[in-house]
Amino acid sequence: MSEMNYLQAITSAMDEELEKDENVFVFGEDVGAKGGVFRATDNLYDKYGERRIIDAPLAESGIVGVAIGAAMYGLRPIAEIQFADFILPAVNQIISEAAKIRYRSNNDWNCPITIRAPYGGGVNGALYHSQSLEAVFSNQPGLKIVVPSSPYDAKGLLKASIRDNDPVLFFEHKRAYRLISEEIPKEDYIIPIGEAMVKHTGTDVTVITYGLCVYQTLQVIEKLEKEDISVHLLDLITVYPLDKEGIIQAANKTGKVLLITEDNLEGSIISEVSAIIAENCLFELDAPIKRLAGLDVPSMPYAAPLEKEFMISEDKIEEAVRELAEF
Amino acid sequence: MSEMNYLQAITSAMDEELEKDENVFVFGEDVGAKGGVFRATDNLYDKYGERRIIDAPLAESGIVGVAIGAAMYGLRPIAEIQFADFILPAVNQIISEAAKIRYRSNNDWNCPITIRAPYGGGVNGALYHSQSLEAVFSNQPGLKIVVPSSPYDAKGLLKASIRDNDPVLFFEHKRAYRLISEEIPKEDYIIPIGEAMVKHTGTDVTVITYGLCVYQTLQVIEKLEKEDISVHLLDLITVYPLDKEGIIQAANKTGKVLLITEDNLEGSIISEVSAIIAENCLFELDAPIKRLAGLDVPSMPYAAPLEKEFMISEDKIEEAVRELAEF
Amino acid sequence: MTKAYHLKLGLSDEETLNMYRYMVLARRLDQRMLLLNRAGKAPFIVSGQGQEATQIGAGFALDLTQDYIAPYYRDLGLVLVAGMTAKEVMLHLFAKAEDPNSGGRQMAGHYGHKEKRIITGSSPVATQVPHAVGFALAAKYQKKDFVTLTTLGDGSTNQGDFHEGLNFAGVHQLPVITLVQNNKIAISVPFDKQVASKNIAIRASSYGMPGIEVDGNNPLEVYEAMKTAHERAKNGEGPTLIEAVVERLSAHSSDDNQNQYRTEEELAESKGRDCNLSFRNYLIEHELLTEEMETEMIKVIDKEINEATQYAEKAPYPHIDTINDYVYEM
Amino acid sequence: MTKAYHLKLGLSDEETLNMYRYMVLARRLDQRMLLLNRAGKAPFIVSGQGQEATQIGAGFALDLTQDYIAPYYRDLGLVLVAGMTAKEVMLHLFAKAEDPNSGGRQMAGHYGHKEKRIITGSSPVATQVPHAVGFALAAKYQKKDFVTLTTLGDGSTNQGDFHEGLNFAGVHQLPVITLVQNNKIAISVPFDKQVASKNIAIRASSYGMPGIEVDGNNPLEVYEAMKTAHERAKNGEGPTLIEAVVERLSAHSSDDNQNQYRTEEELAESKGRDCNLSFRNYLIEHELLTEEMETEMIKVIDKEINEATQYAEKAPYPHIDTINDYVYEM
Ligand SMILES: Cc1ncc(C[n+]2csc(CCOP(=O)(O)OP(=O)(O)O)c2C)c(N)n1
Ligand SMILES: Cc1ncc(C[n+]2csc(CCOP(=O)(O)OP(=O)(O)O)c2C)c(N)n1
Ligand SMILES: [Mg+2]
Ligand SMILES: [Mg+2]
Repeated sequence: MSEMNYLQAITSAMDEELEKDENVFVFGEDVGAKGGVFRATDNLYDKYGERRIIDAPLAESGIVGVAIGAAMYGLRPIAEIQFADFILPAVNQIISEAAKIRYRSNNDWNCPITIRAPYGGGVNGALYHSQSLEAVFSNQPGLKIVVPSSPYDAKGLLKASIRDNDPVLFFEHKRAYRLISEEIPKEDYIIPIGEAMVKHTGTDVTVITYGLCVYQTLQVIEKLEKEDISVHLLDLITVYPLDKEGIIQAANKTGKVLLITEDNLEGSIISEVSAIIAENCLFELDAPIKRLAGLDVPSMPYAAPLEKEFMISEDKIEEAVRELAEF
Repeated sequence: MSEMNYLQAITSAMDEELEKDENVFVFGEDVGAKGGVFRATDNLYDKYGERRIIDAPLAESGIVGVAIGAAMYGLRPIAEIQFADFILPAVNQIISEAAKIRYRSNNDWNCPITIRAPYGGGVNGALYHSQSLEAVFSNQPGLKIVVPSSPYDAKGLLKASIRDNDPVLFFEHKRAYRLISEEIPKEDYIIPIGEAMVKHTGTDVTVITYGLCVYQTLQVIEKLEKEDISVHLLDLITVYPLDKEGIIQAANKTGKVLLITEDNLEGSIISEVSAIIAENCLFELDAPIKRLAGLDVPSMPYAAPLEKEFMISEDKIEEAVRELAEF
Repeated sequence: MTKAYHLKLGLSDEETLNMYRYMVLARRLDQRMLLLNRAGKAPFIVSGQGQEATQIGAGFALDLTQDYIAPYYRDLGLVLVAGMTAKEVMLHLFAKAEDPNSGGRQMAGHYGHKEKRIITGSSPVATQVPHAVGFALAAKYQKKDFVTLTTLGDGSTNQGDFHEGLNFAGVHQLPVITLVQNNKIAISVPFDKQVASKNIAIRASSYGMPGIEVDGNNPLEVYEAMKTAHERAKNGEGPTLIEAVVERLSAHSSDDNQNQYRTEEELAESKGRDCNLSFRNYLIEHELLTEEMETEMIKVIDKEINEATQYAEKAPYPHIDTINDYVYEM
Repeated sequence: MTKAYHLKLGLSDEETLNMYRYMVLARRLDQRMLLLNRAGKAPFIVSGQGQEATQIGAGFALDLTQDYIAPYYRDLGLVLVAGMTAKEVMLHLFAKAEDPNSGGRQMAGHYGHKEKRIITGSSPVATQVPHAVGFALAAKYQKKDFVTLTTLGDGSTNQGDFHEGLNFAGVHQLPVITLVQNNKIAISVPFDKQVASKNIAIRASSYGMPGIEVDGNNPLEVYEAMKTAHERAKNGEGPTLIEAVVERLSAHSSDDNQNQYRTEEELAESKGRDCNLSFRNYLIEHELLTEEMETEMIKVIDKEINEATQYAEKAPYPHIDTINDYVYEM
């Protein structure tokens, strides 16, 4: 075991997969000598050289498109998008191509690409370095979207993504990079894509969320436990396609459901979660399904007080849980 | 009054706005001499000339980006995307730019662009000429997304969109173009963006949907009325941002809700509709919120039996309404 | 008498005749598909008539034992050379279960066949350009010497993906050939309203690679340029952009009517440059082809097309129970 | 003695000195912002040091009574010429309510000011290129003779939007000038790993417009190329692409450390080409500037910067109640 933060866990997942499989390579802007703007590829260039750690020209559609080609051939590209906000020029390659290659060729071709993208706010990133973009892709069968909430999960999920034979979008929360640390086993392990995970068992209120919000909720749970408010916490992990069974079970567990996302509310991942619950758990519910989310403004502004106003916080979570508990 | 189909209603809305406002122009692939691949701009080139009906090079991000520039200056571009499927290369311009221009400039600039795009299936269009793409954009504050279901609405909504001072995505169902006709008044009228509309009042089951599915549901309603199954039908019209009040009222009206979209189920517009209802109407509901949607496959295949299997049909709607009515 | 062009290029008489056979096969197959469309038996076809010389000349320059192609929708001629059969094309046209391109899932003209190294394609134009570059990157990565060919239309070179893909190929000097089939129109929009540069070949200078313009009505000229590009690619000398100027003899697709936007003169002129006719003349002139040989050739081809049509028409559609298959690995 | 370069260009001594004043203002404002960042008072700054000559030379060639600019994040010098004040820049840096660029909503370097015809910009690079082309289309549409200038970095010319925007400008011969500030690096990726063409100017040939490479360290050379392009645009002769080769004297941004990827020699060489120093020498040589004049100039500038800083630091943030404003028209 060794202590790693979320960022180090990601670097080490790539390092080990690069070591293990000659077909794995890293491809993105500034991933080489600089080691990535967040240093996620730190030292990999020195270790694996420019053949396998490739600095890409500034062209996201090209990065994803070239990686798709290499993946169809049989390589296993890890494409890095510098900020999730800049994945948008690559949407056509992701949705029209990566997502549809297996289906359109009736299983003749496939596309084992992993696209990593740092997302999320609370980092003074303003409108274009703070967004949660997962909802843009969460209506596209053929894609898998993974958002880890802890270093342990991040490492196991990134390895699973790289080994997956289908395209995976892997969103990493920027604030989590250095905020969250934990012990990580030395042995190789993966965490399966597609399965939500109960991160805390409880009886009063069910919280379903993903990404940084899982960490934030865990802090709140600790506090509320002292007051005998018992929270059941489901980490979605894979936000598309969702783990329906896991969601239904978690909702039924307490009958009071709080859904949380840092994304804008309308049309977010938690809307689908709510719809699944409303379709399947109606008679188990003791309270309306509550949603806590970012504001419906284009993204969080730069000015510190406004960013704070937008972001999910432990205070906001605590208040929402209390309200539900008292319902 | 004169009888018009959905396509003609759209042409005539553009014609009248071009006539009325010198700043309105049409910009897209093959919109000129050819009059558009669906003939939506039929005769406009002859009438207004190449200054105002501009054939664009084959480059969607360029089309939208150039139109955004012209709109910021003060013109009112109607950009045509040949098939909604081909809007994807323009996602960055739409989401990063059009949607955020007013907000990021604190109201200094704005972007009055209308983007028309034919969507939907049942036209032998296979994976890339059949998609419903509205969900890709339905998490982006700053955008408005309109999907008309009838010629009358199409005309009034397109005029409202062109006059709107914010960006509007206007999705037109390809199968509706020549399928649906009705009487249209000669006088100028608009239909407000942002308001859902009750298209039929009823007491047993509430159907909430949009686009071609509204037409299909109306056929079913006629049939079921003879059997005394009374359906309340809400046409969302603006699928982003949604008319929350209208949805809550319609759901409460009967307590049994069927949501329909031709799009893939997971992460679709009706997921958000369901979440709104689950948040606000829980104690008025007599049955779980039911969803009827396209399959969660990348898009409808070409082979006729498979396309049919994917598409929403009157039979499928009828069955779902009956199930709910009997619940 | 000077040596005939094809001999100078190292093409035997037999190979040259075989080129023509493919051009006739592509033309007649295309014509049959149009007929089937007009008869209401196939909802859609996109024709390659007028572009056979380019496609087949290009295909002949490839090493079909290892090269990859990322074609576009008009590339019937190219995929035939790559090994697709008339039967497979017809199964694709009719969207039947046995269609090797897509199992009946994609519209006609959306090729893909892994065994024959035809990379699966989609409808949005130019997305295949970065894919082909990705294959070329894989070749360099694995130190293999296969070459990847991608094709697209003139209008499609305006897409960002063309620019981004070719720039990457240029920076890394990858073994990829980009063949633009410039038929001087994109649906209804003529070249001068579509492309700001004087031709397509000059765009190569933006990407640090040679750009060659050739007469795409002459399969030998295309073959020659392709051979040079192929050599360069194999020798690690990097990518090439080839522009073949061709004719679009038919409407954009079966949904289009080109009288809406092209004059009769223009259409007649275009017809006058039919590559199949000029290459036929070349073969007759060089005594590679006689009328009798051609009659026999057509007979064999038509038999193949007839059998393919009959087989594919009768073949079953994919079963509706398969609709959910292969969204992900199963 | 031959006529001095600036006089040949029709620039008076006073105008030329004013250019320098702007260069000094931009440099010192930039330096102050970096200091404020290092002092923990501003979370982010993106520096334009080394690119002042280009930005200010370009700005001087515009008709500021009517032309539009779509700048990029390093364009402090350009927006100053366009009329933004040091105070406004500082209000933007500190994200205060009064910031005319965004009301405190956008990160530093994201300019926009309608009154001064500065088009609002975002972070994703190159999106402003089609916007500028759209403004130029509007000029032609309304038969007005304003010119639109857009700028971007060398790496950003690899984006699809650069290609698509410039192609449209070329097809319609629109009055738009695209000025690429080539500092030979994009964050850490050097030109040769980034851009496949030998320079940026040559990319103009893809778009049917002239492409001019100039020494971006000399504001007069930039001014000259811009003036020619501006004339062309106004006369309906269409767009121009200008490549100004410049230096990036500082790290990419306050979040970057360029020692990770640039050698000391490289950095020293770059510093040796500091445009402010060379232009200062020019002015001294031509007796437009003395040490005393410069001391006085700096005093005035620093006073302006100090006042701007003090004002902006004290100014209020936007109120949290405004966070929902202006998503749509209110
Ligand atoms: C991204 C995208 N936009 C629009 C279309 C619709 N479309 C299909 S083919 C075509 C014209 C293509 O012209 P060109 O590239 O010259 O090829 P050609 O058809 O002439 O061979 C268009 C606009 C598309 N397929 N993809
Ligand atoms: C679409 C997009 N991708 C990535 C980024 C992150 N990024 C910001 S600036 C930059 C480098 C730009 O280089 P260049 O165009 O040469 O301009 P310079 O910064 O050197 O002036 C990158 C990669 C971005 N802003 N937008
Ligand atoms: Mg063409
Ligand atoms: Mg640069």
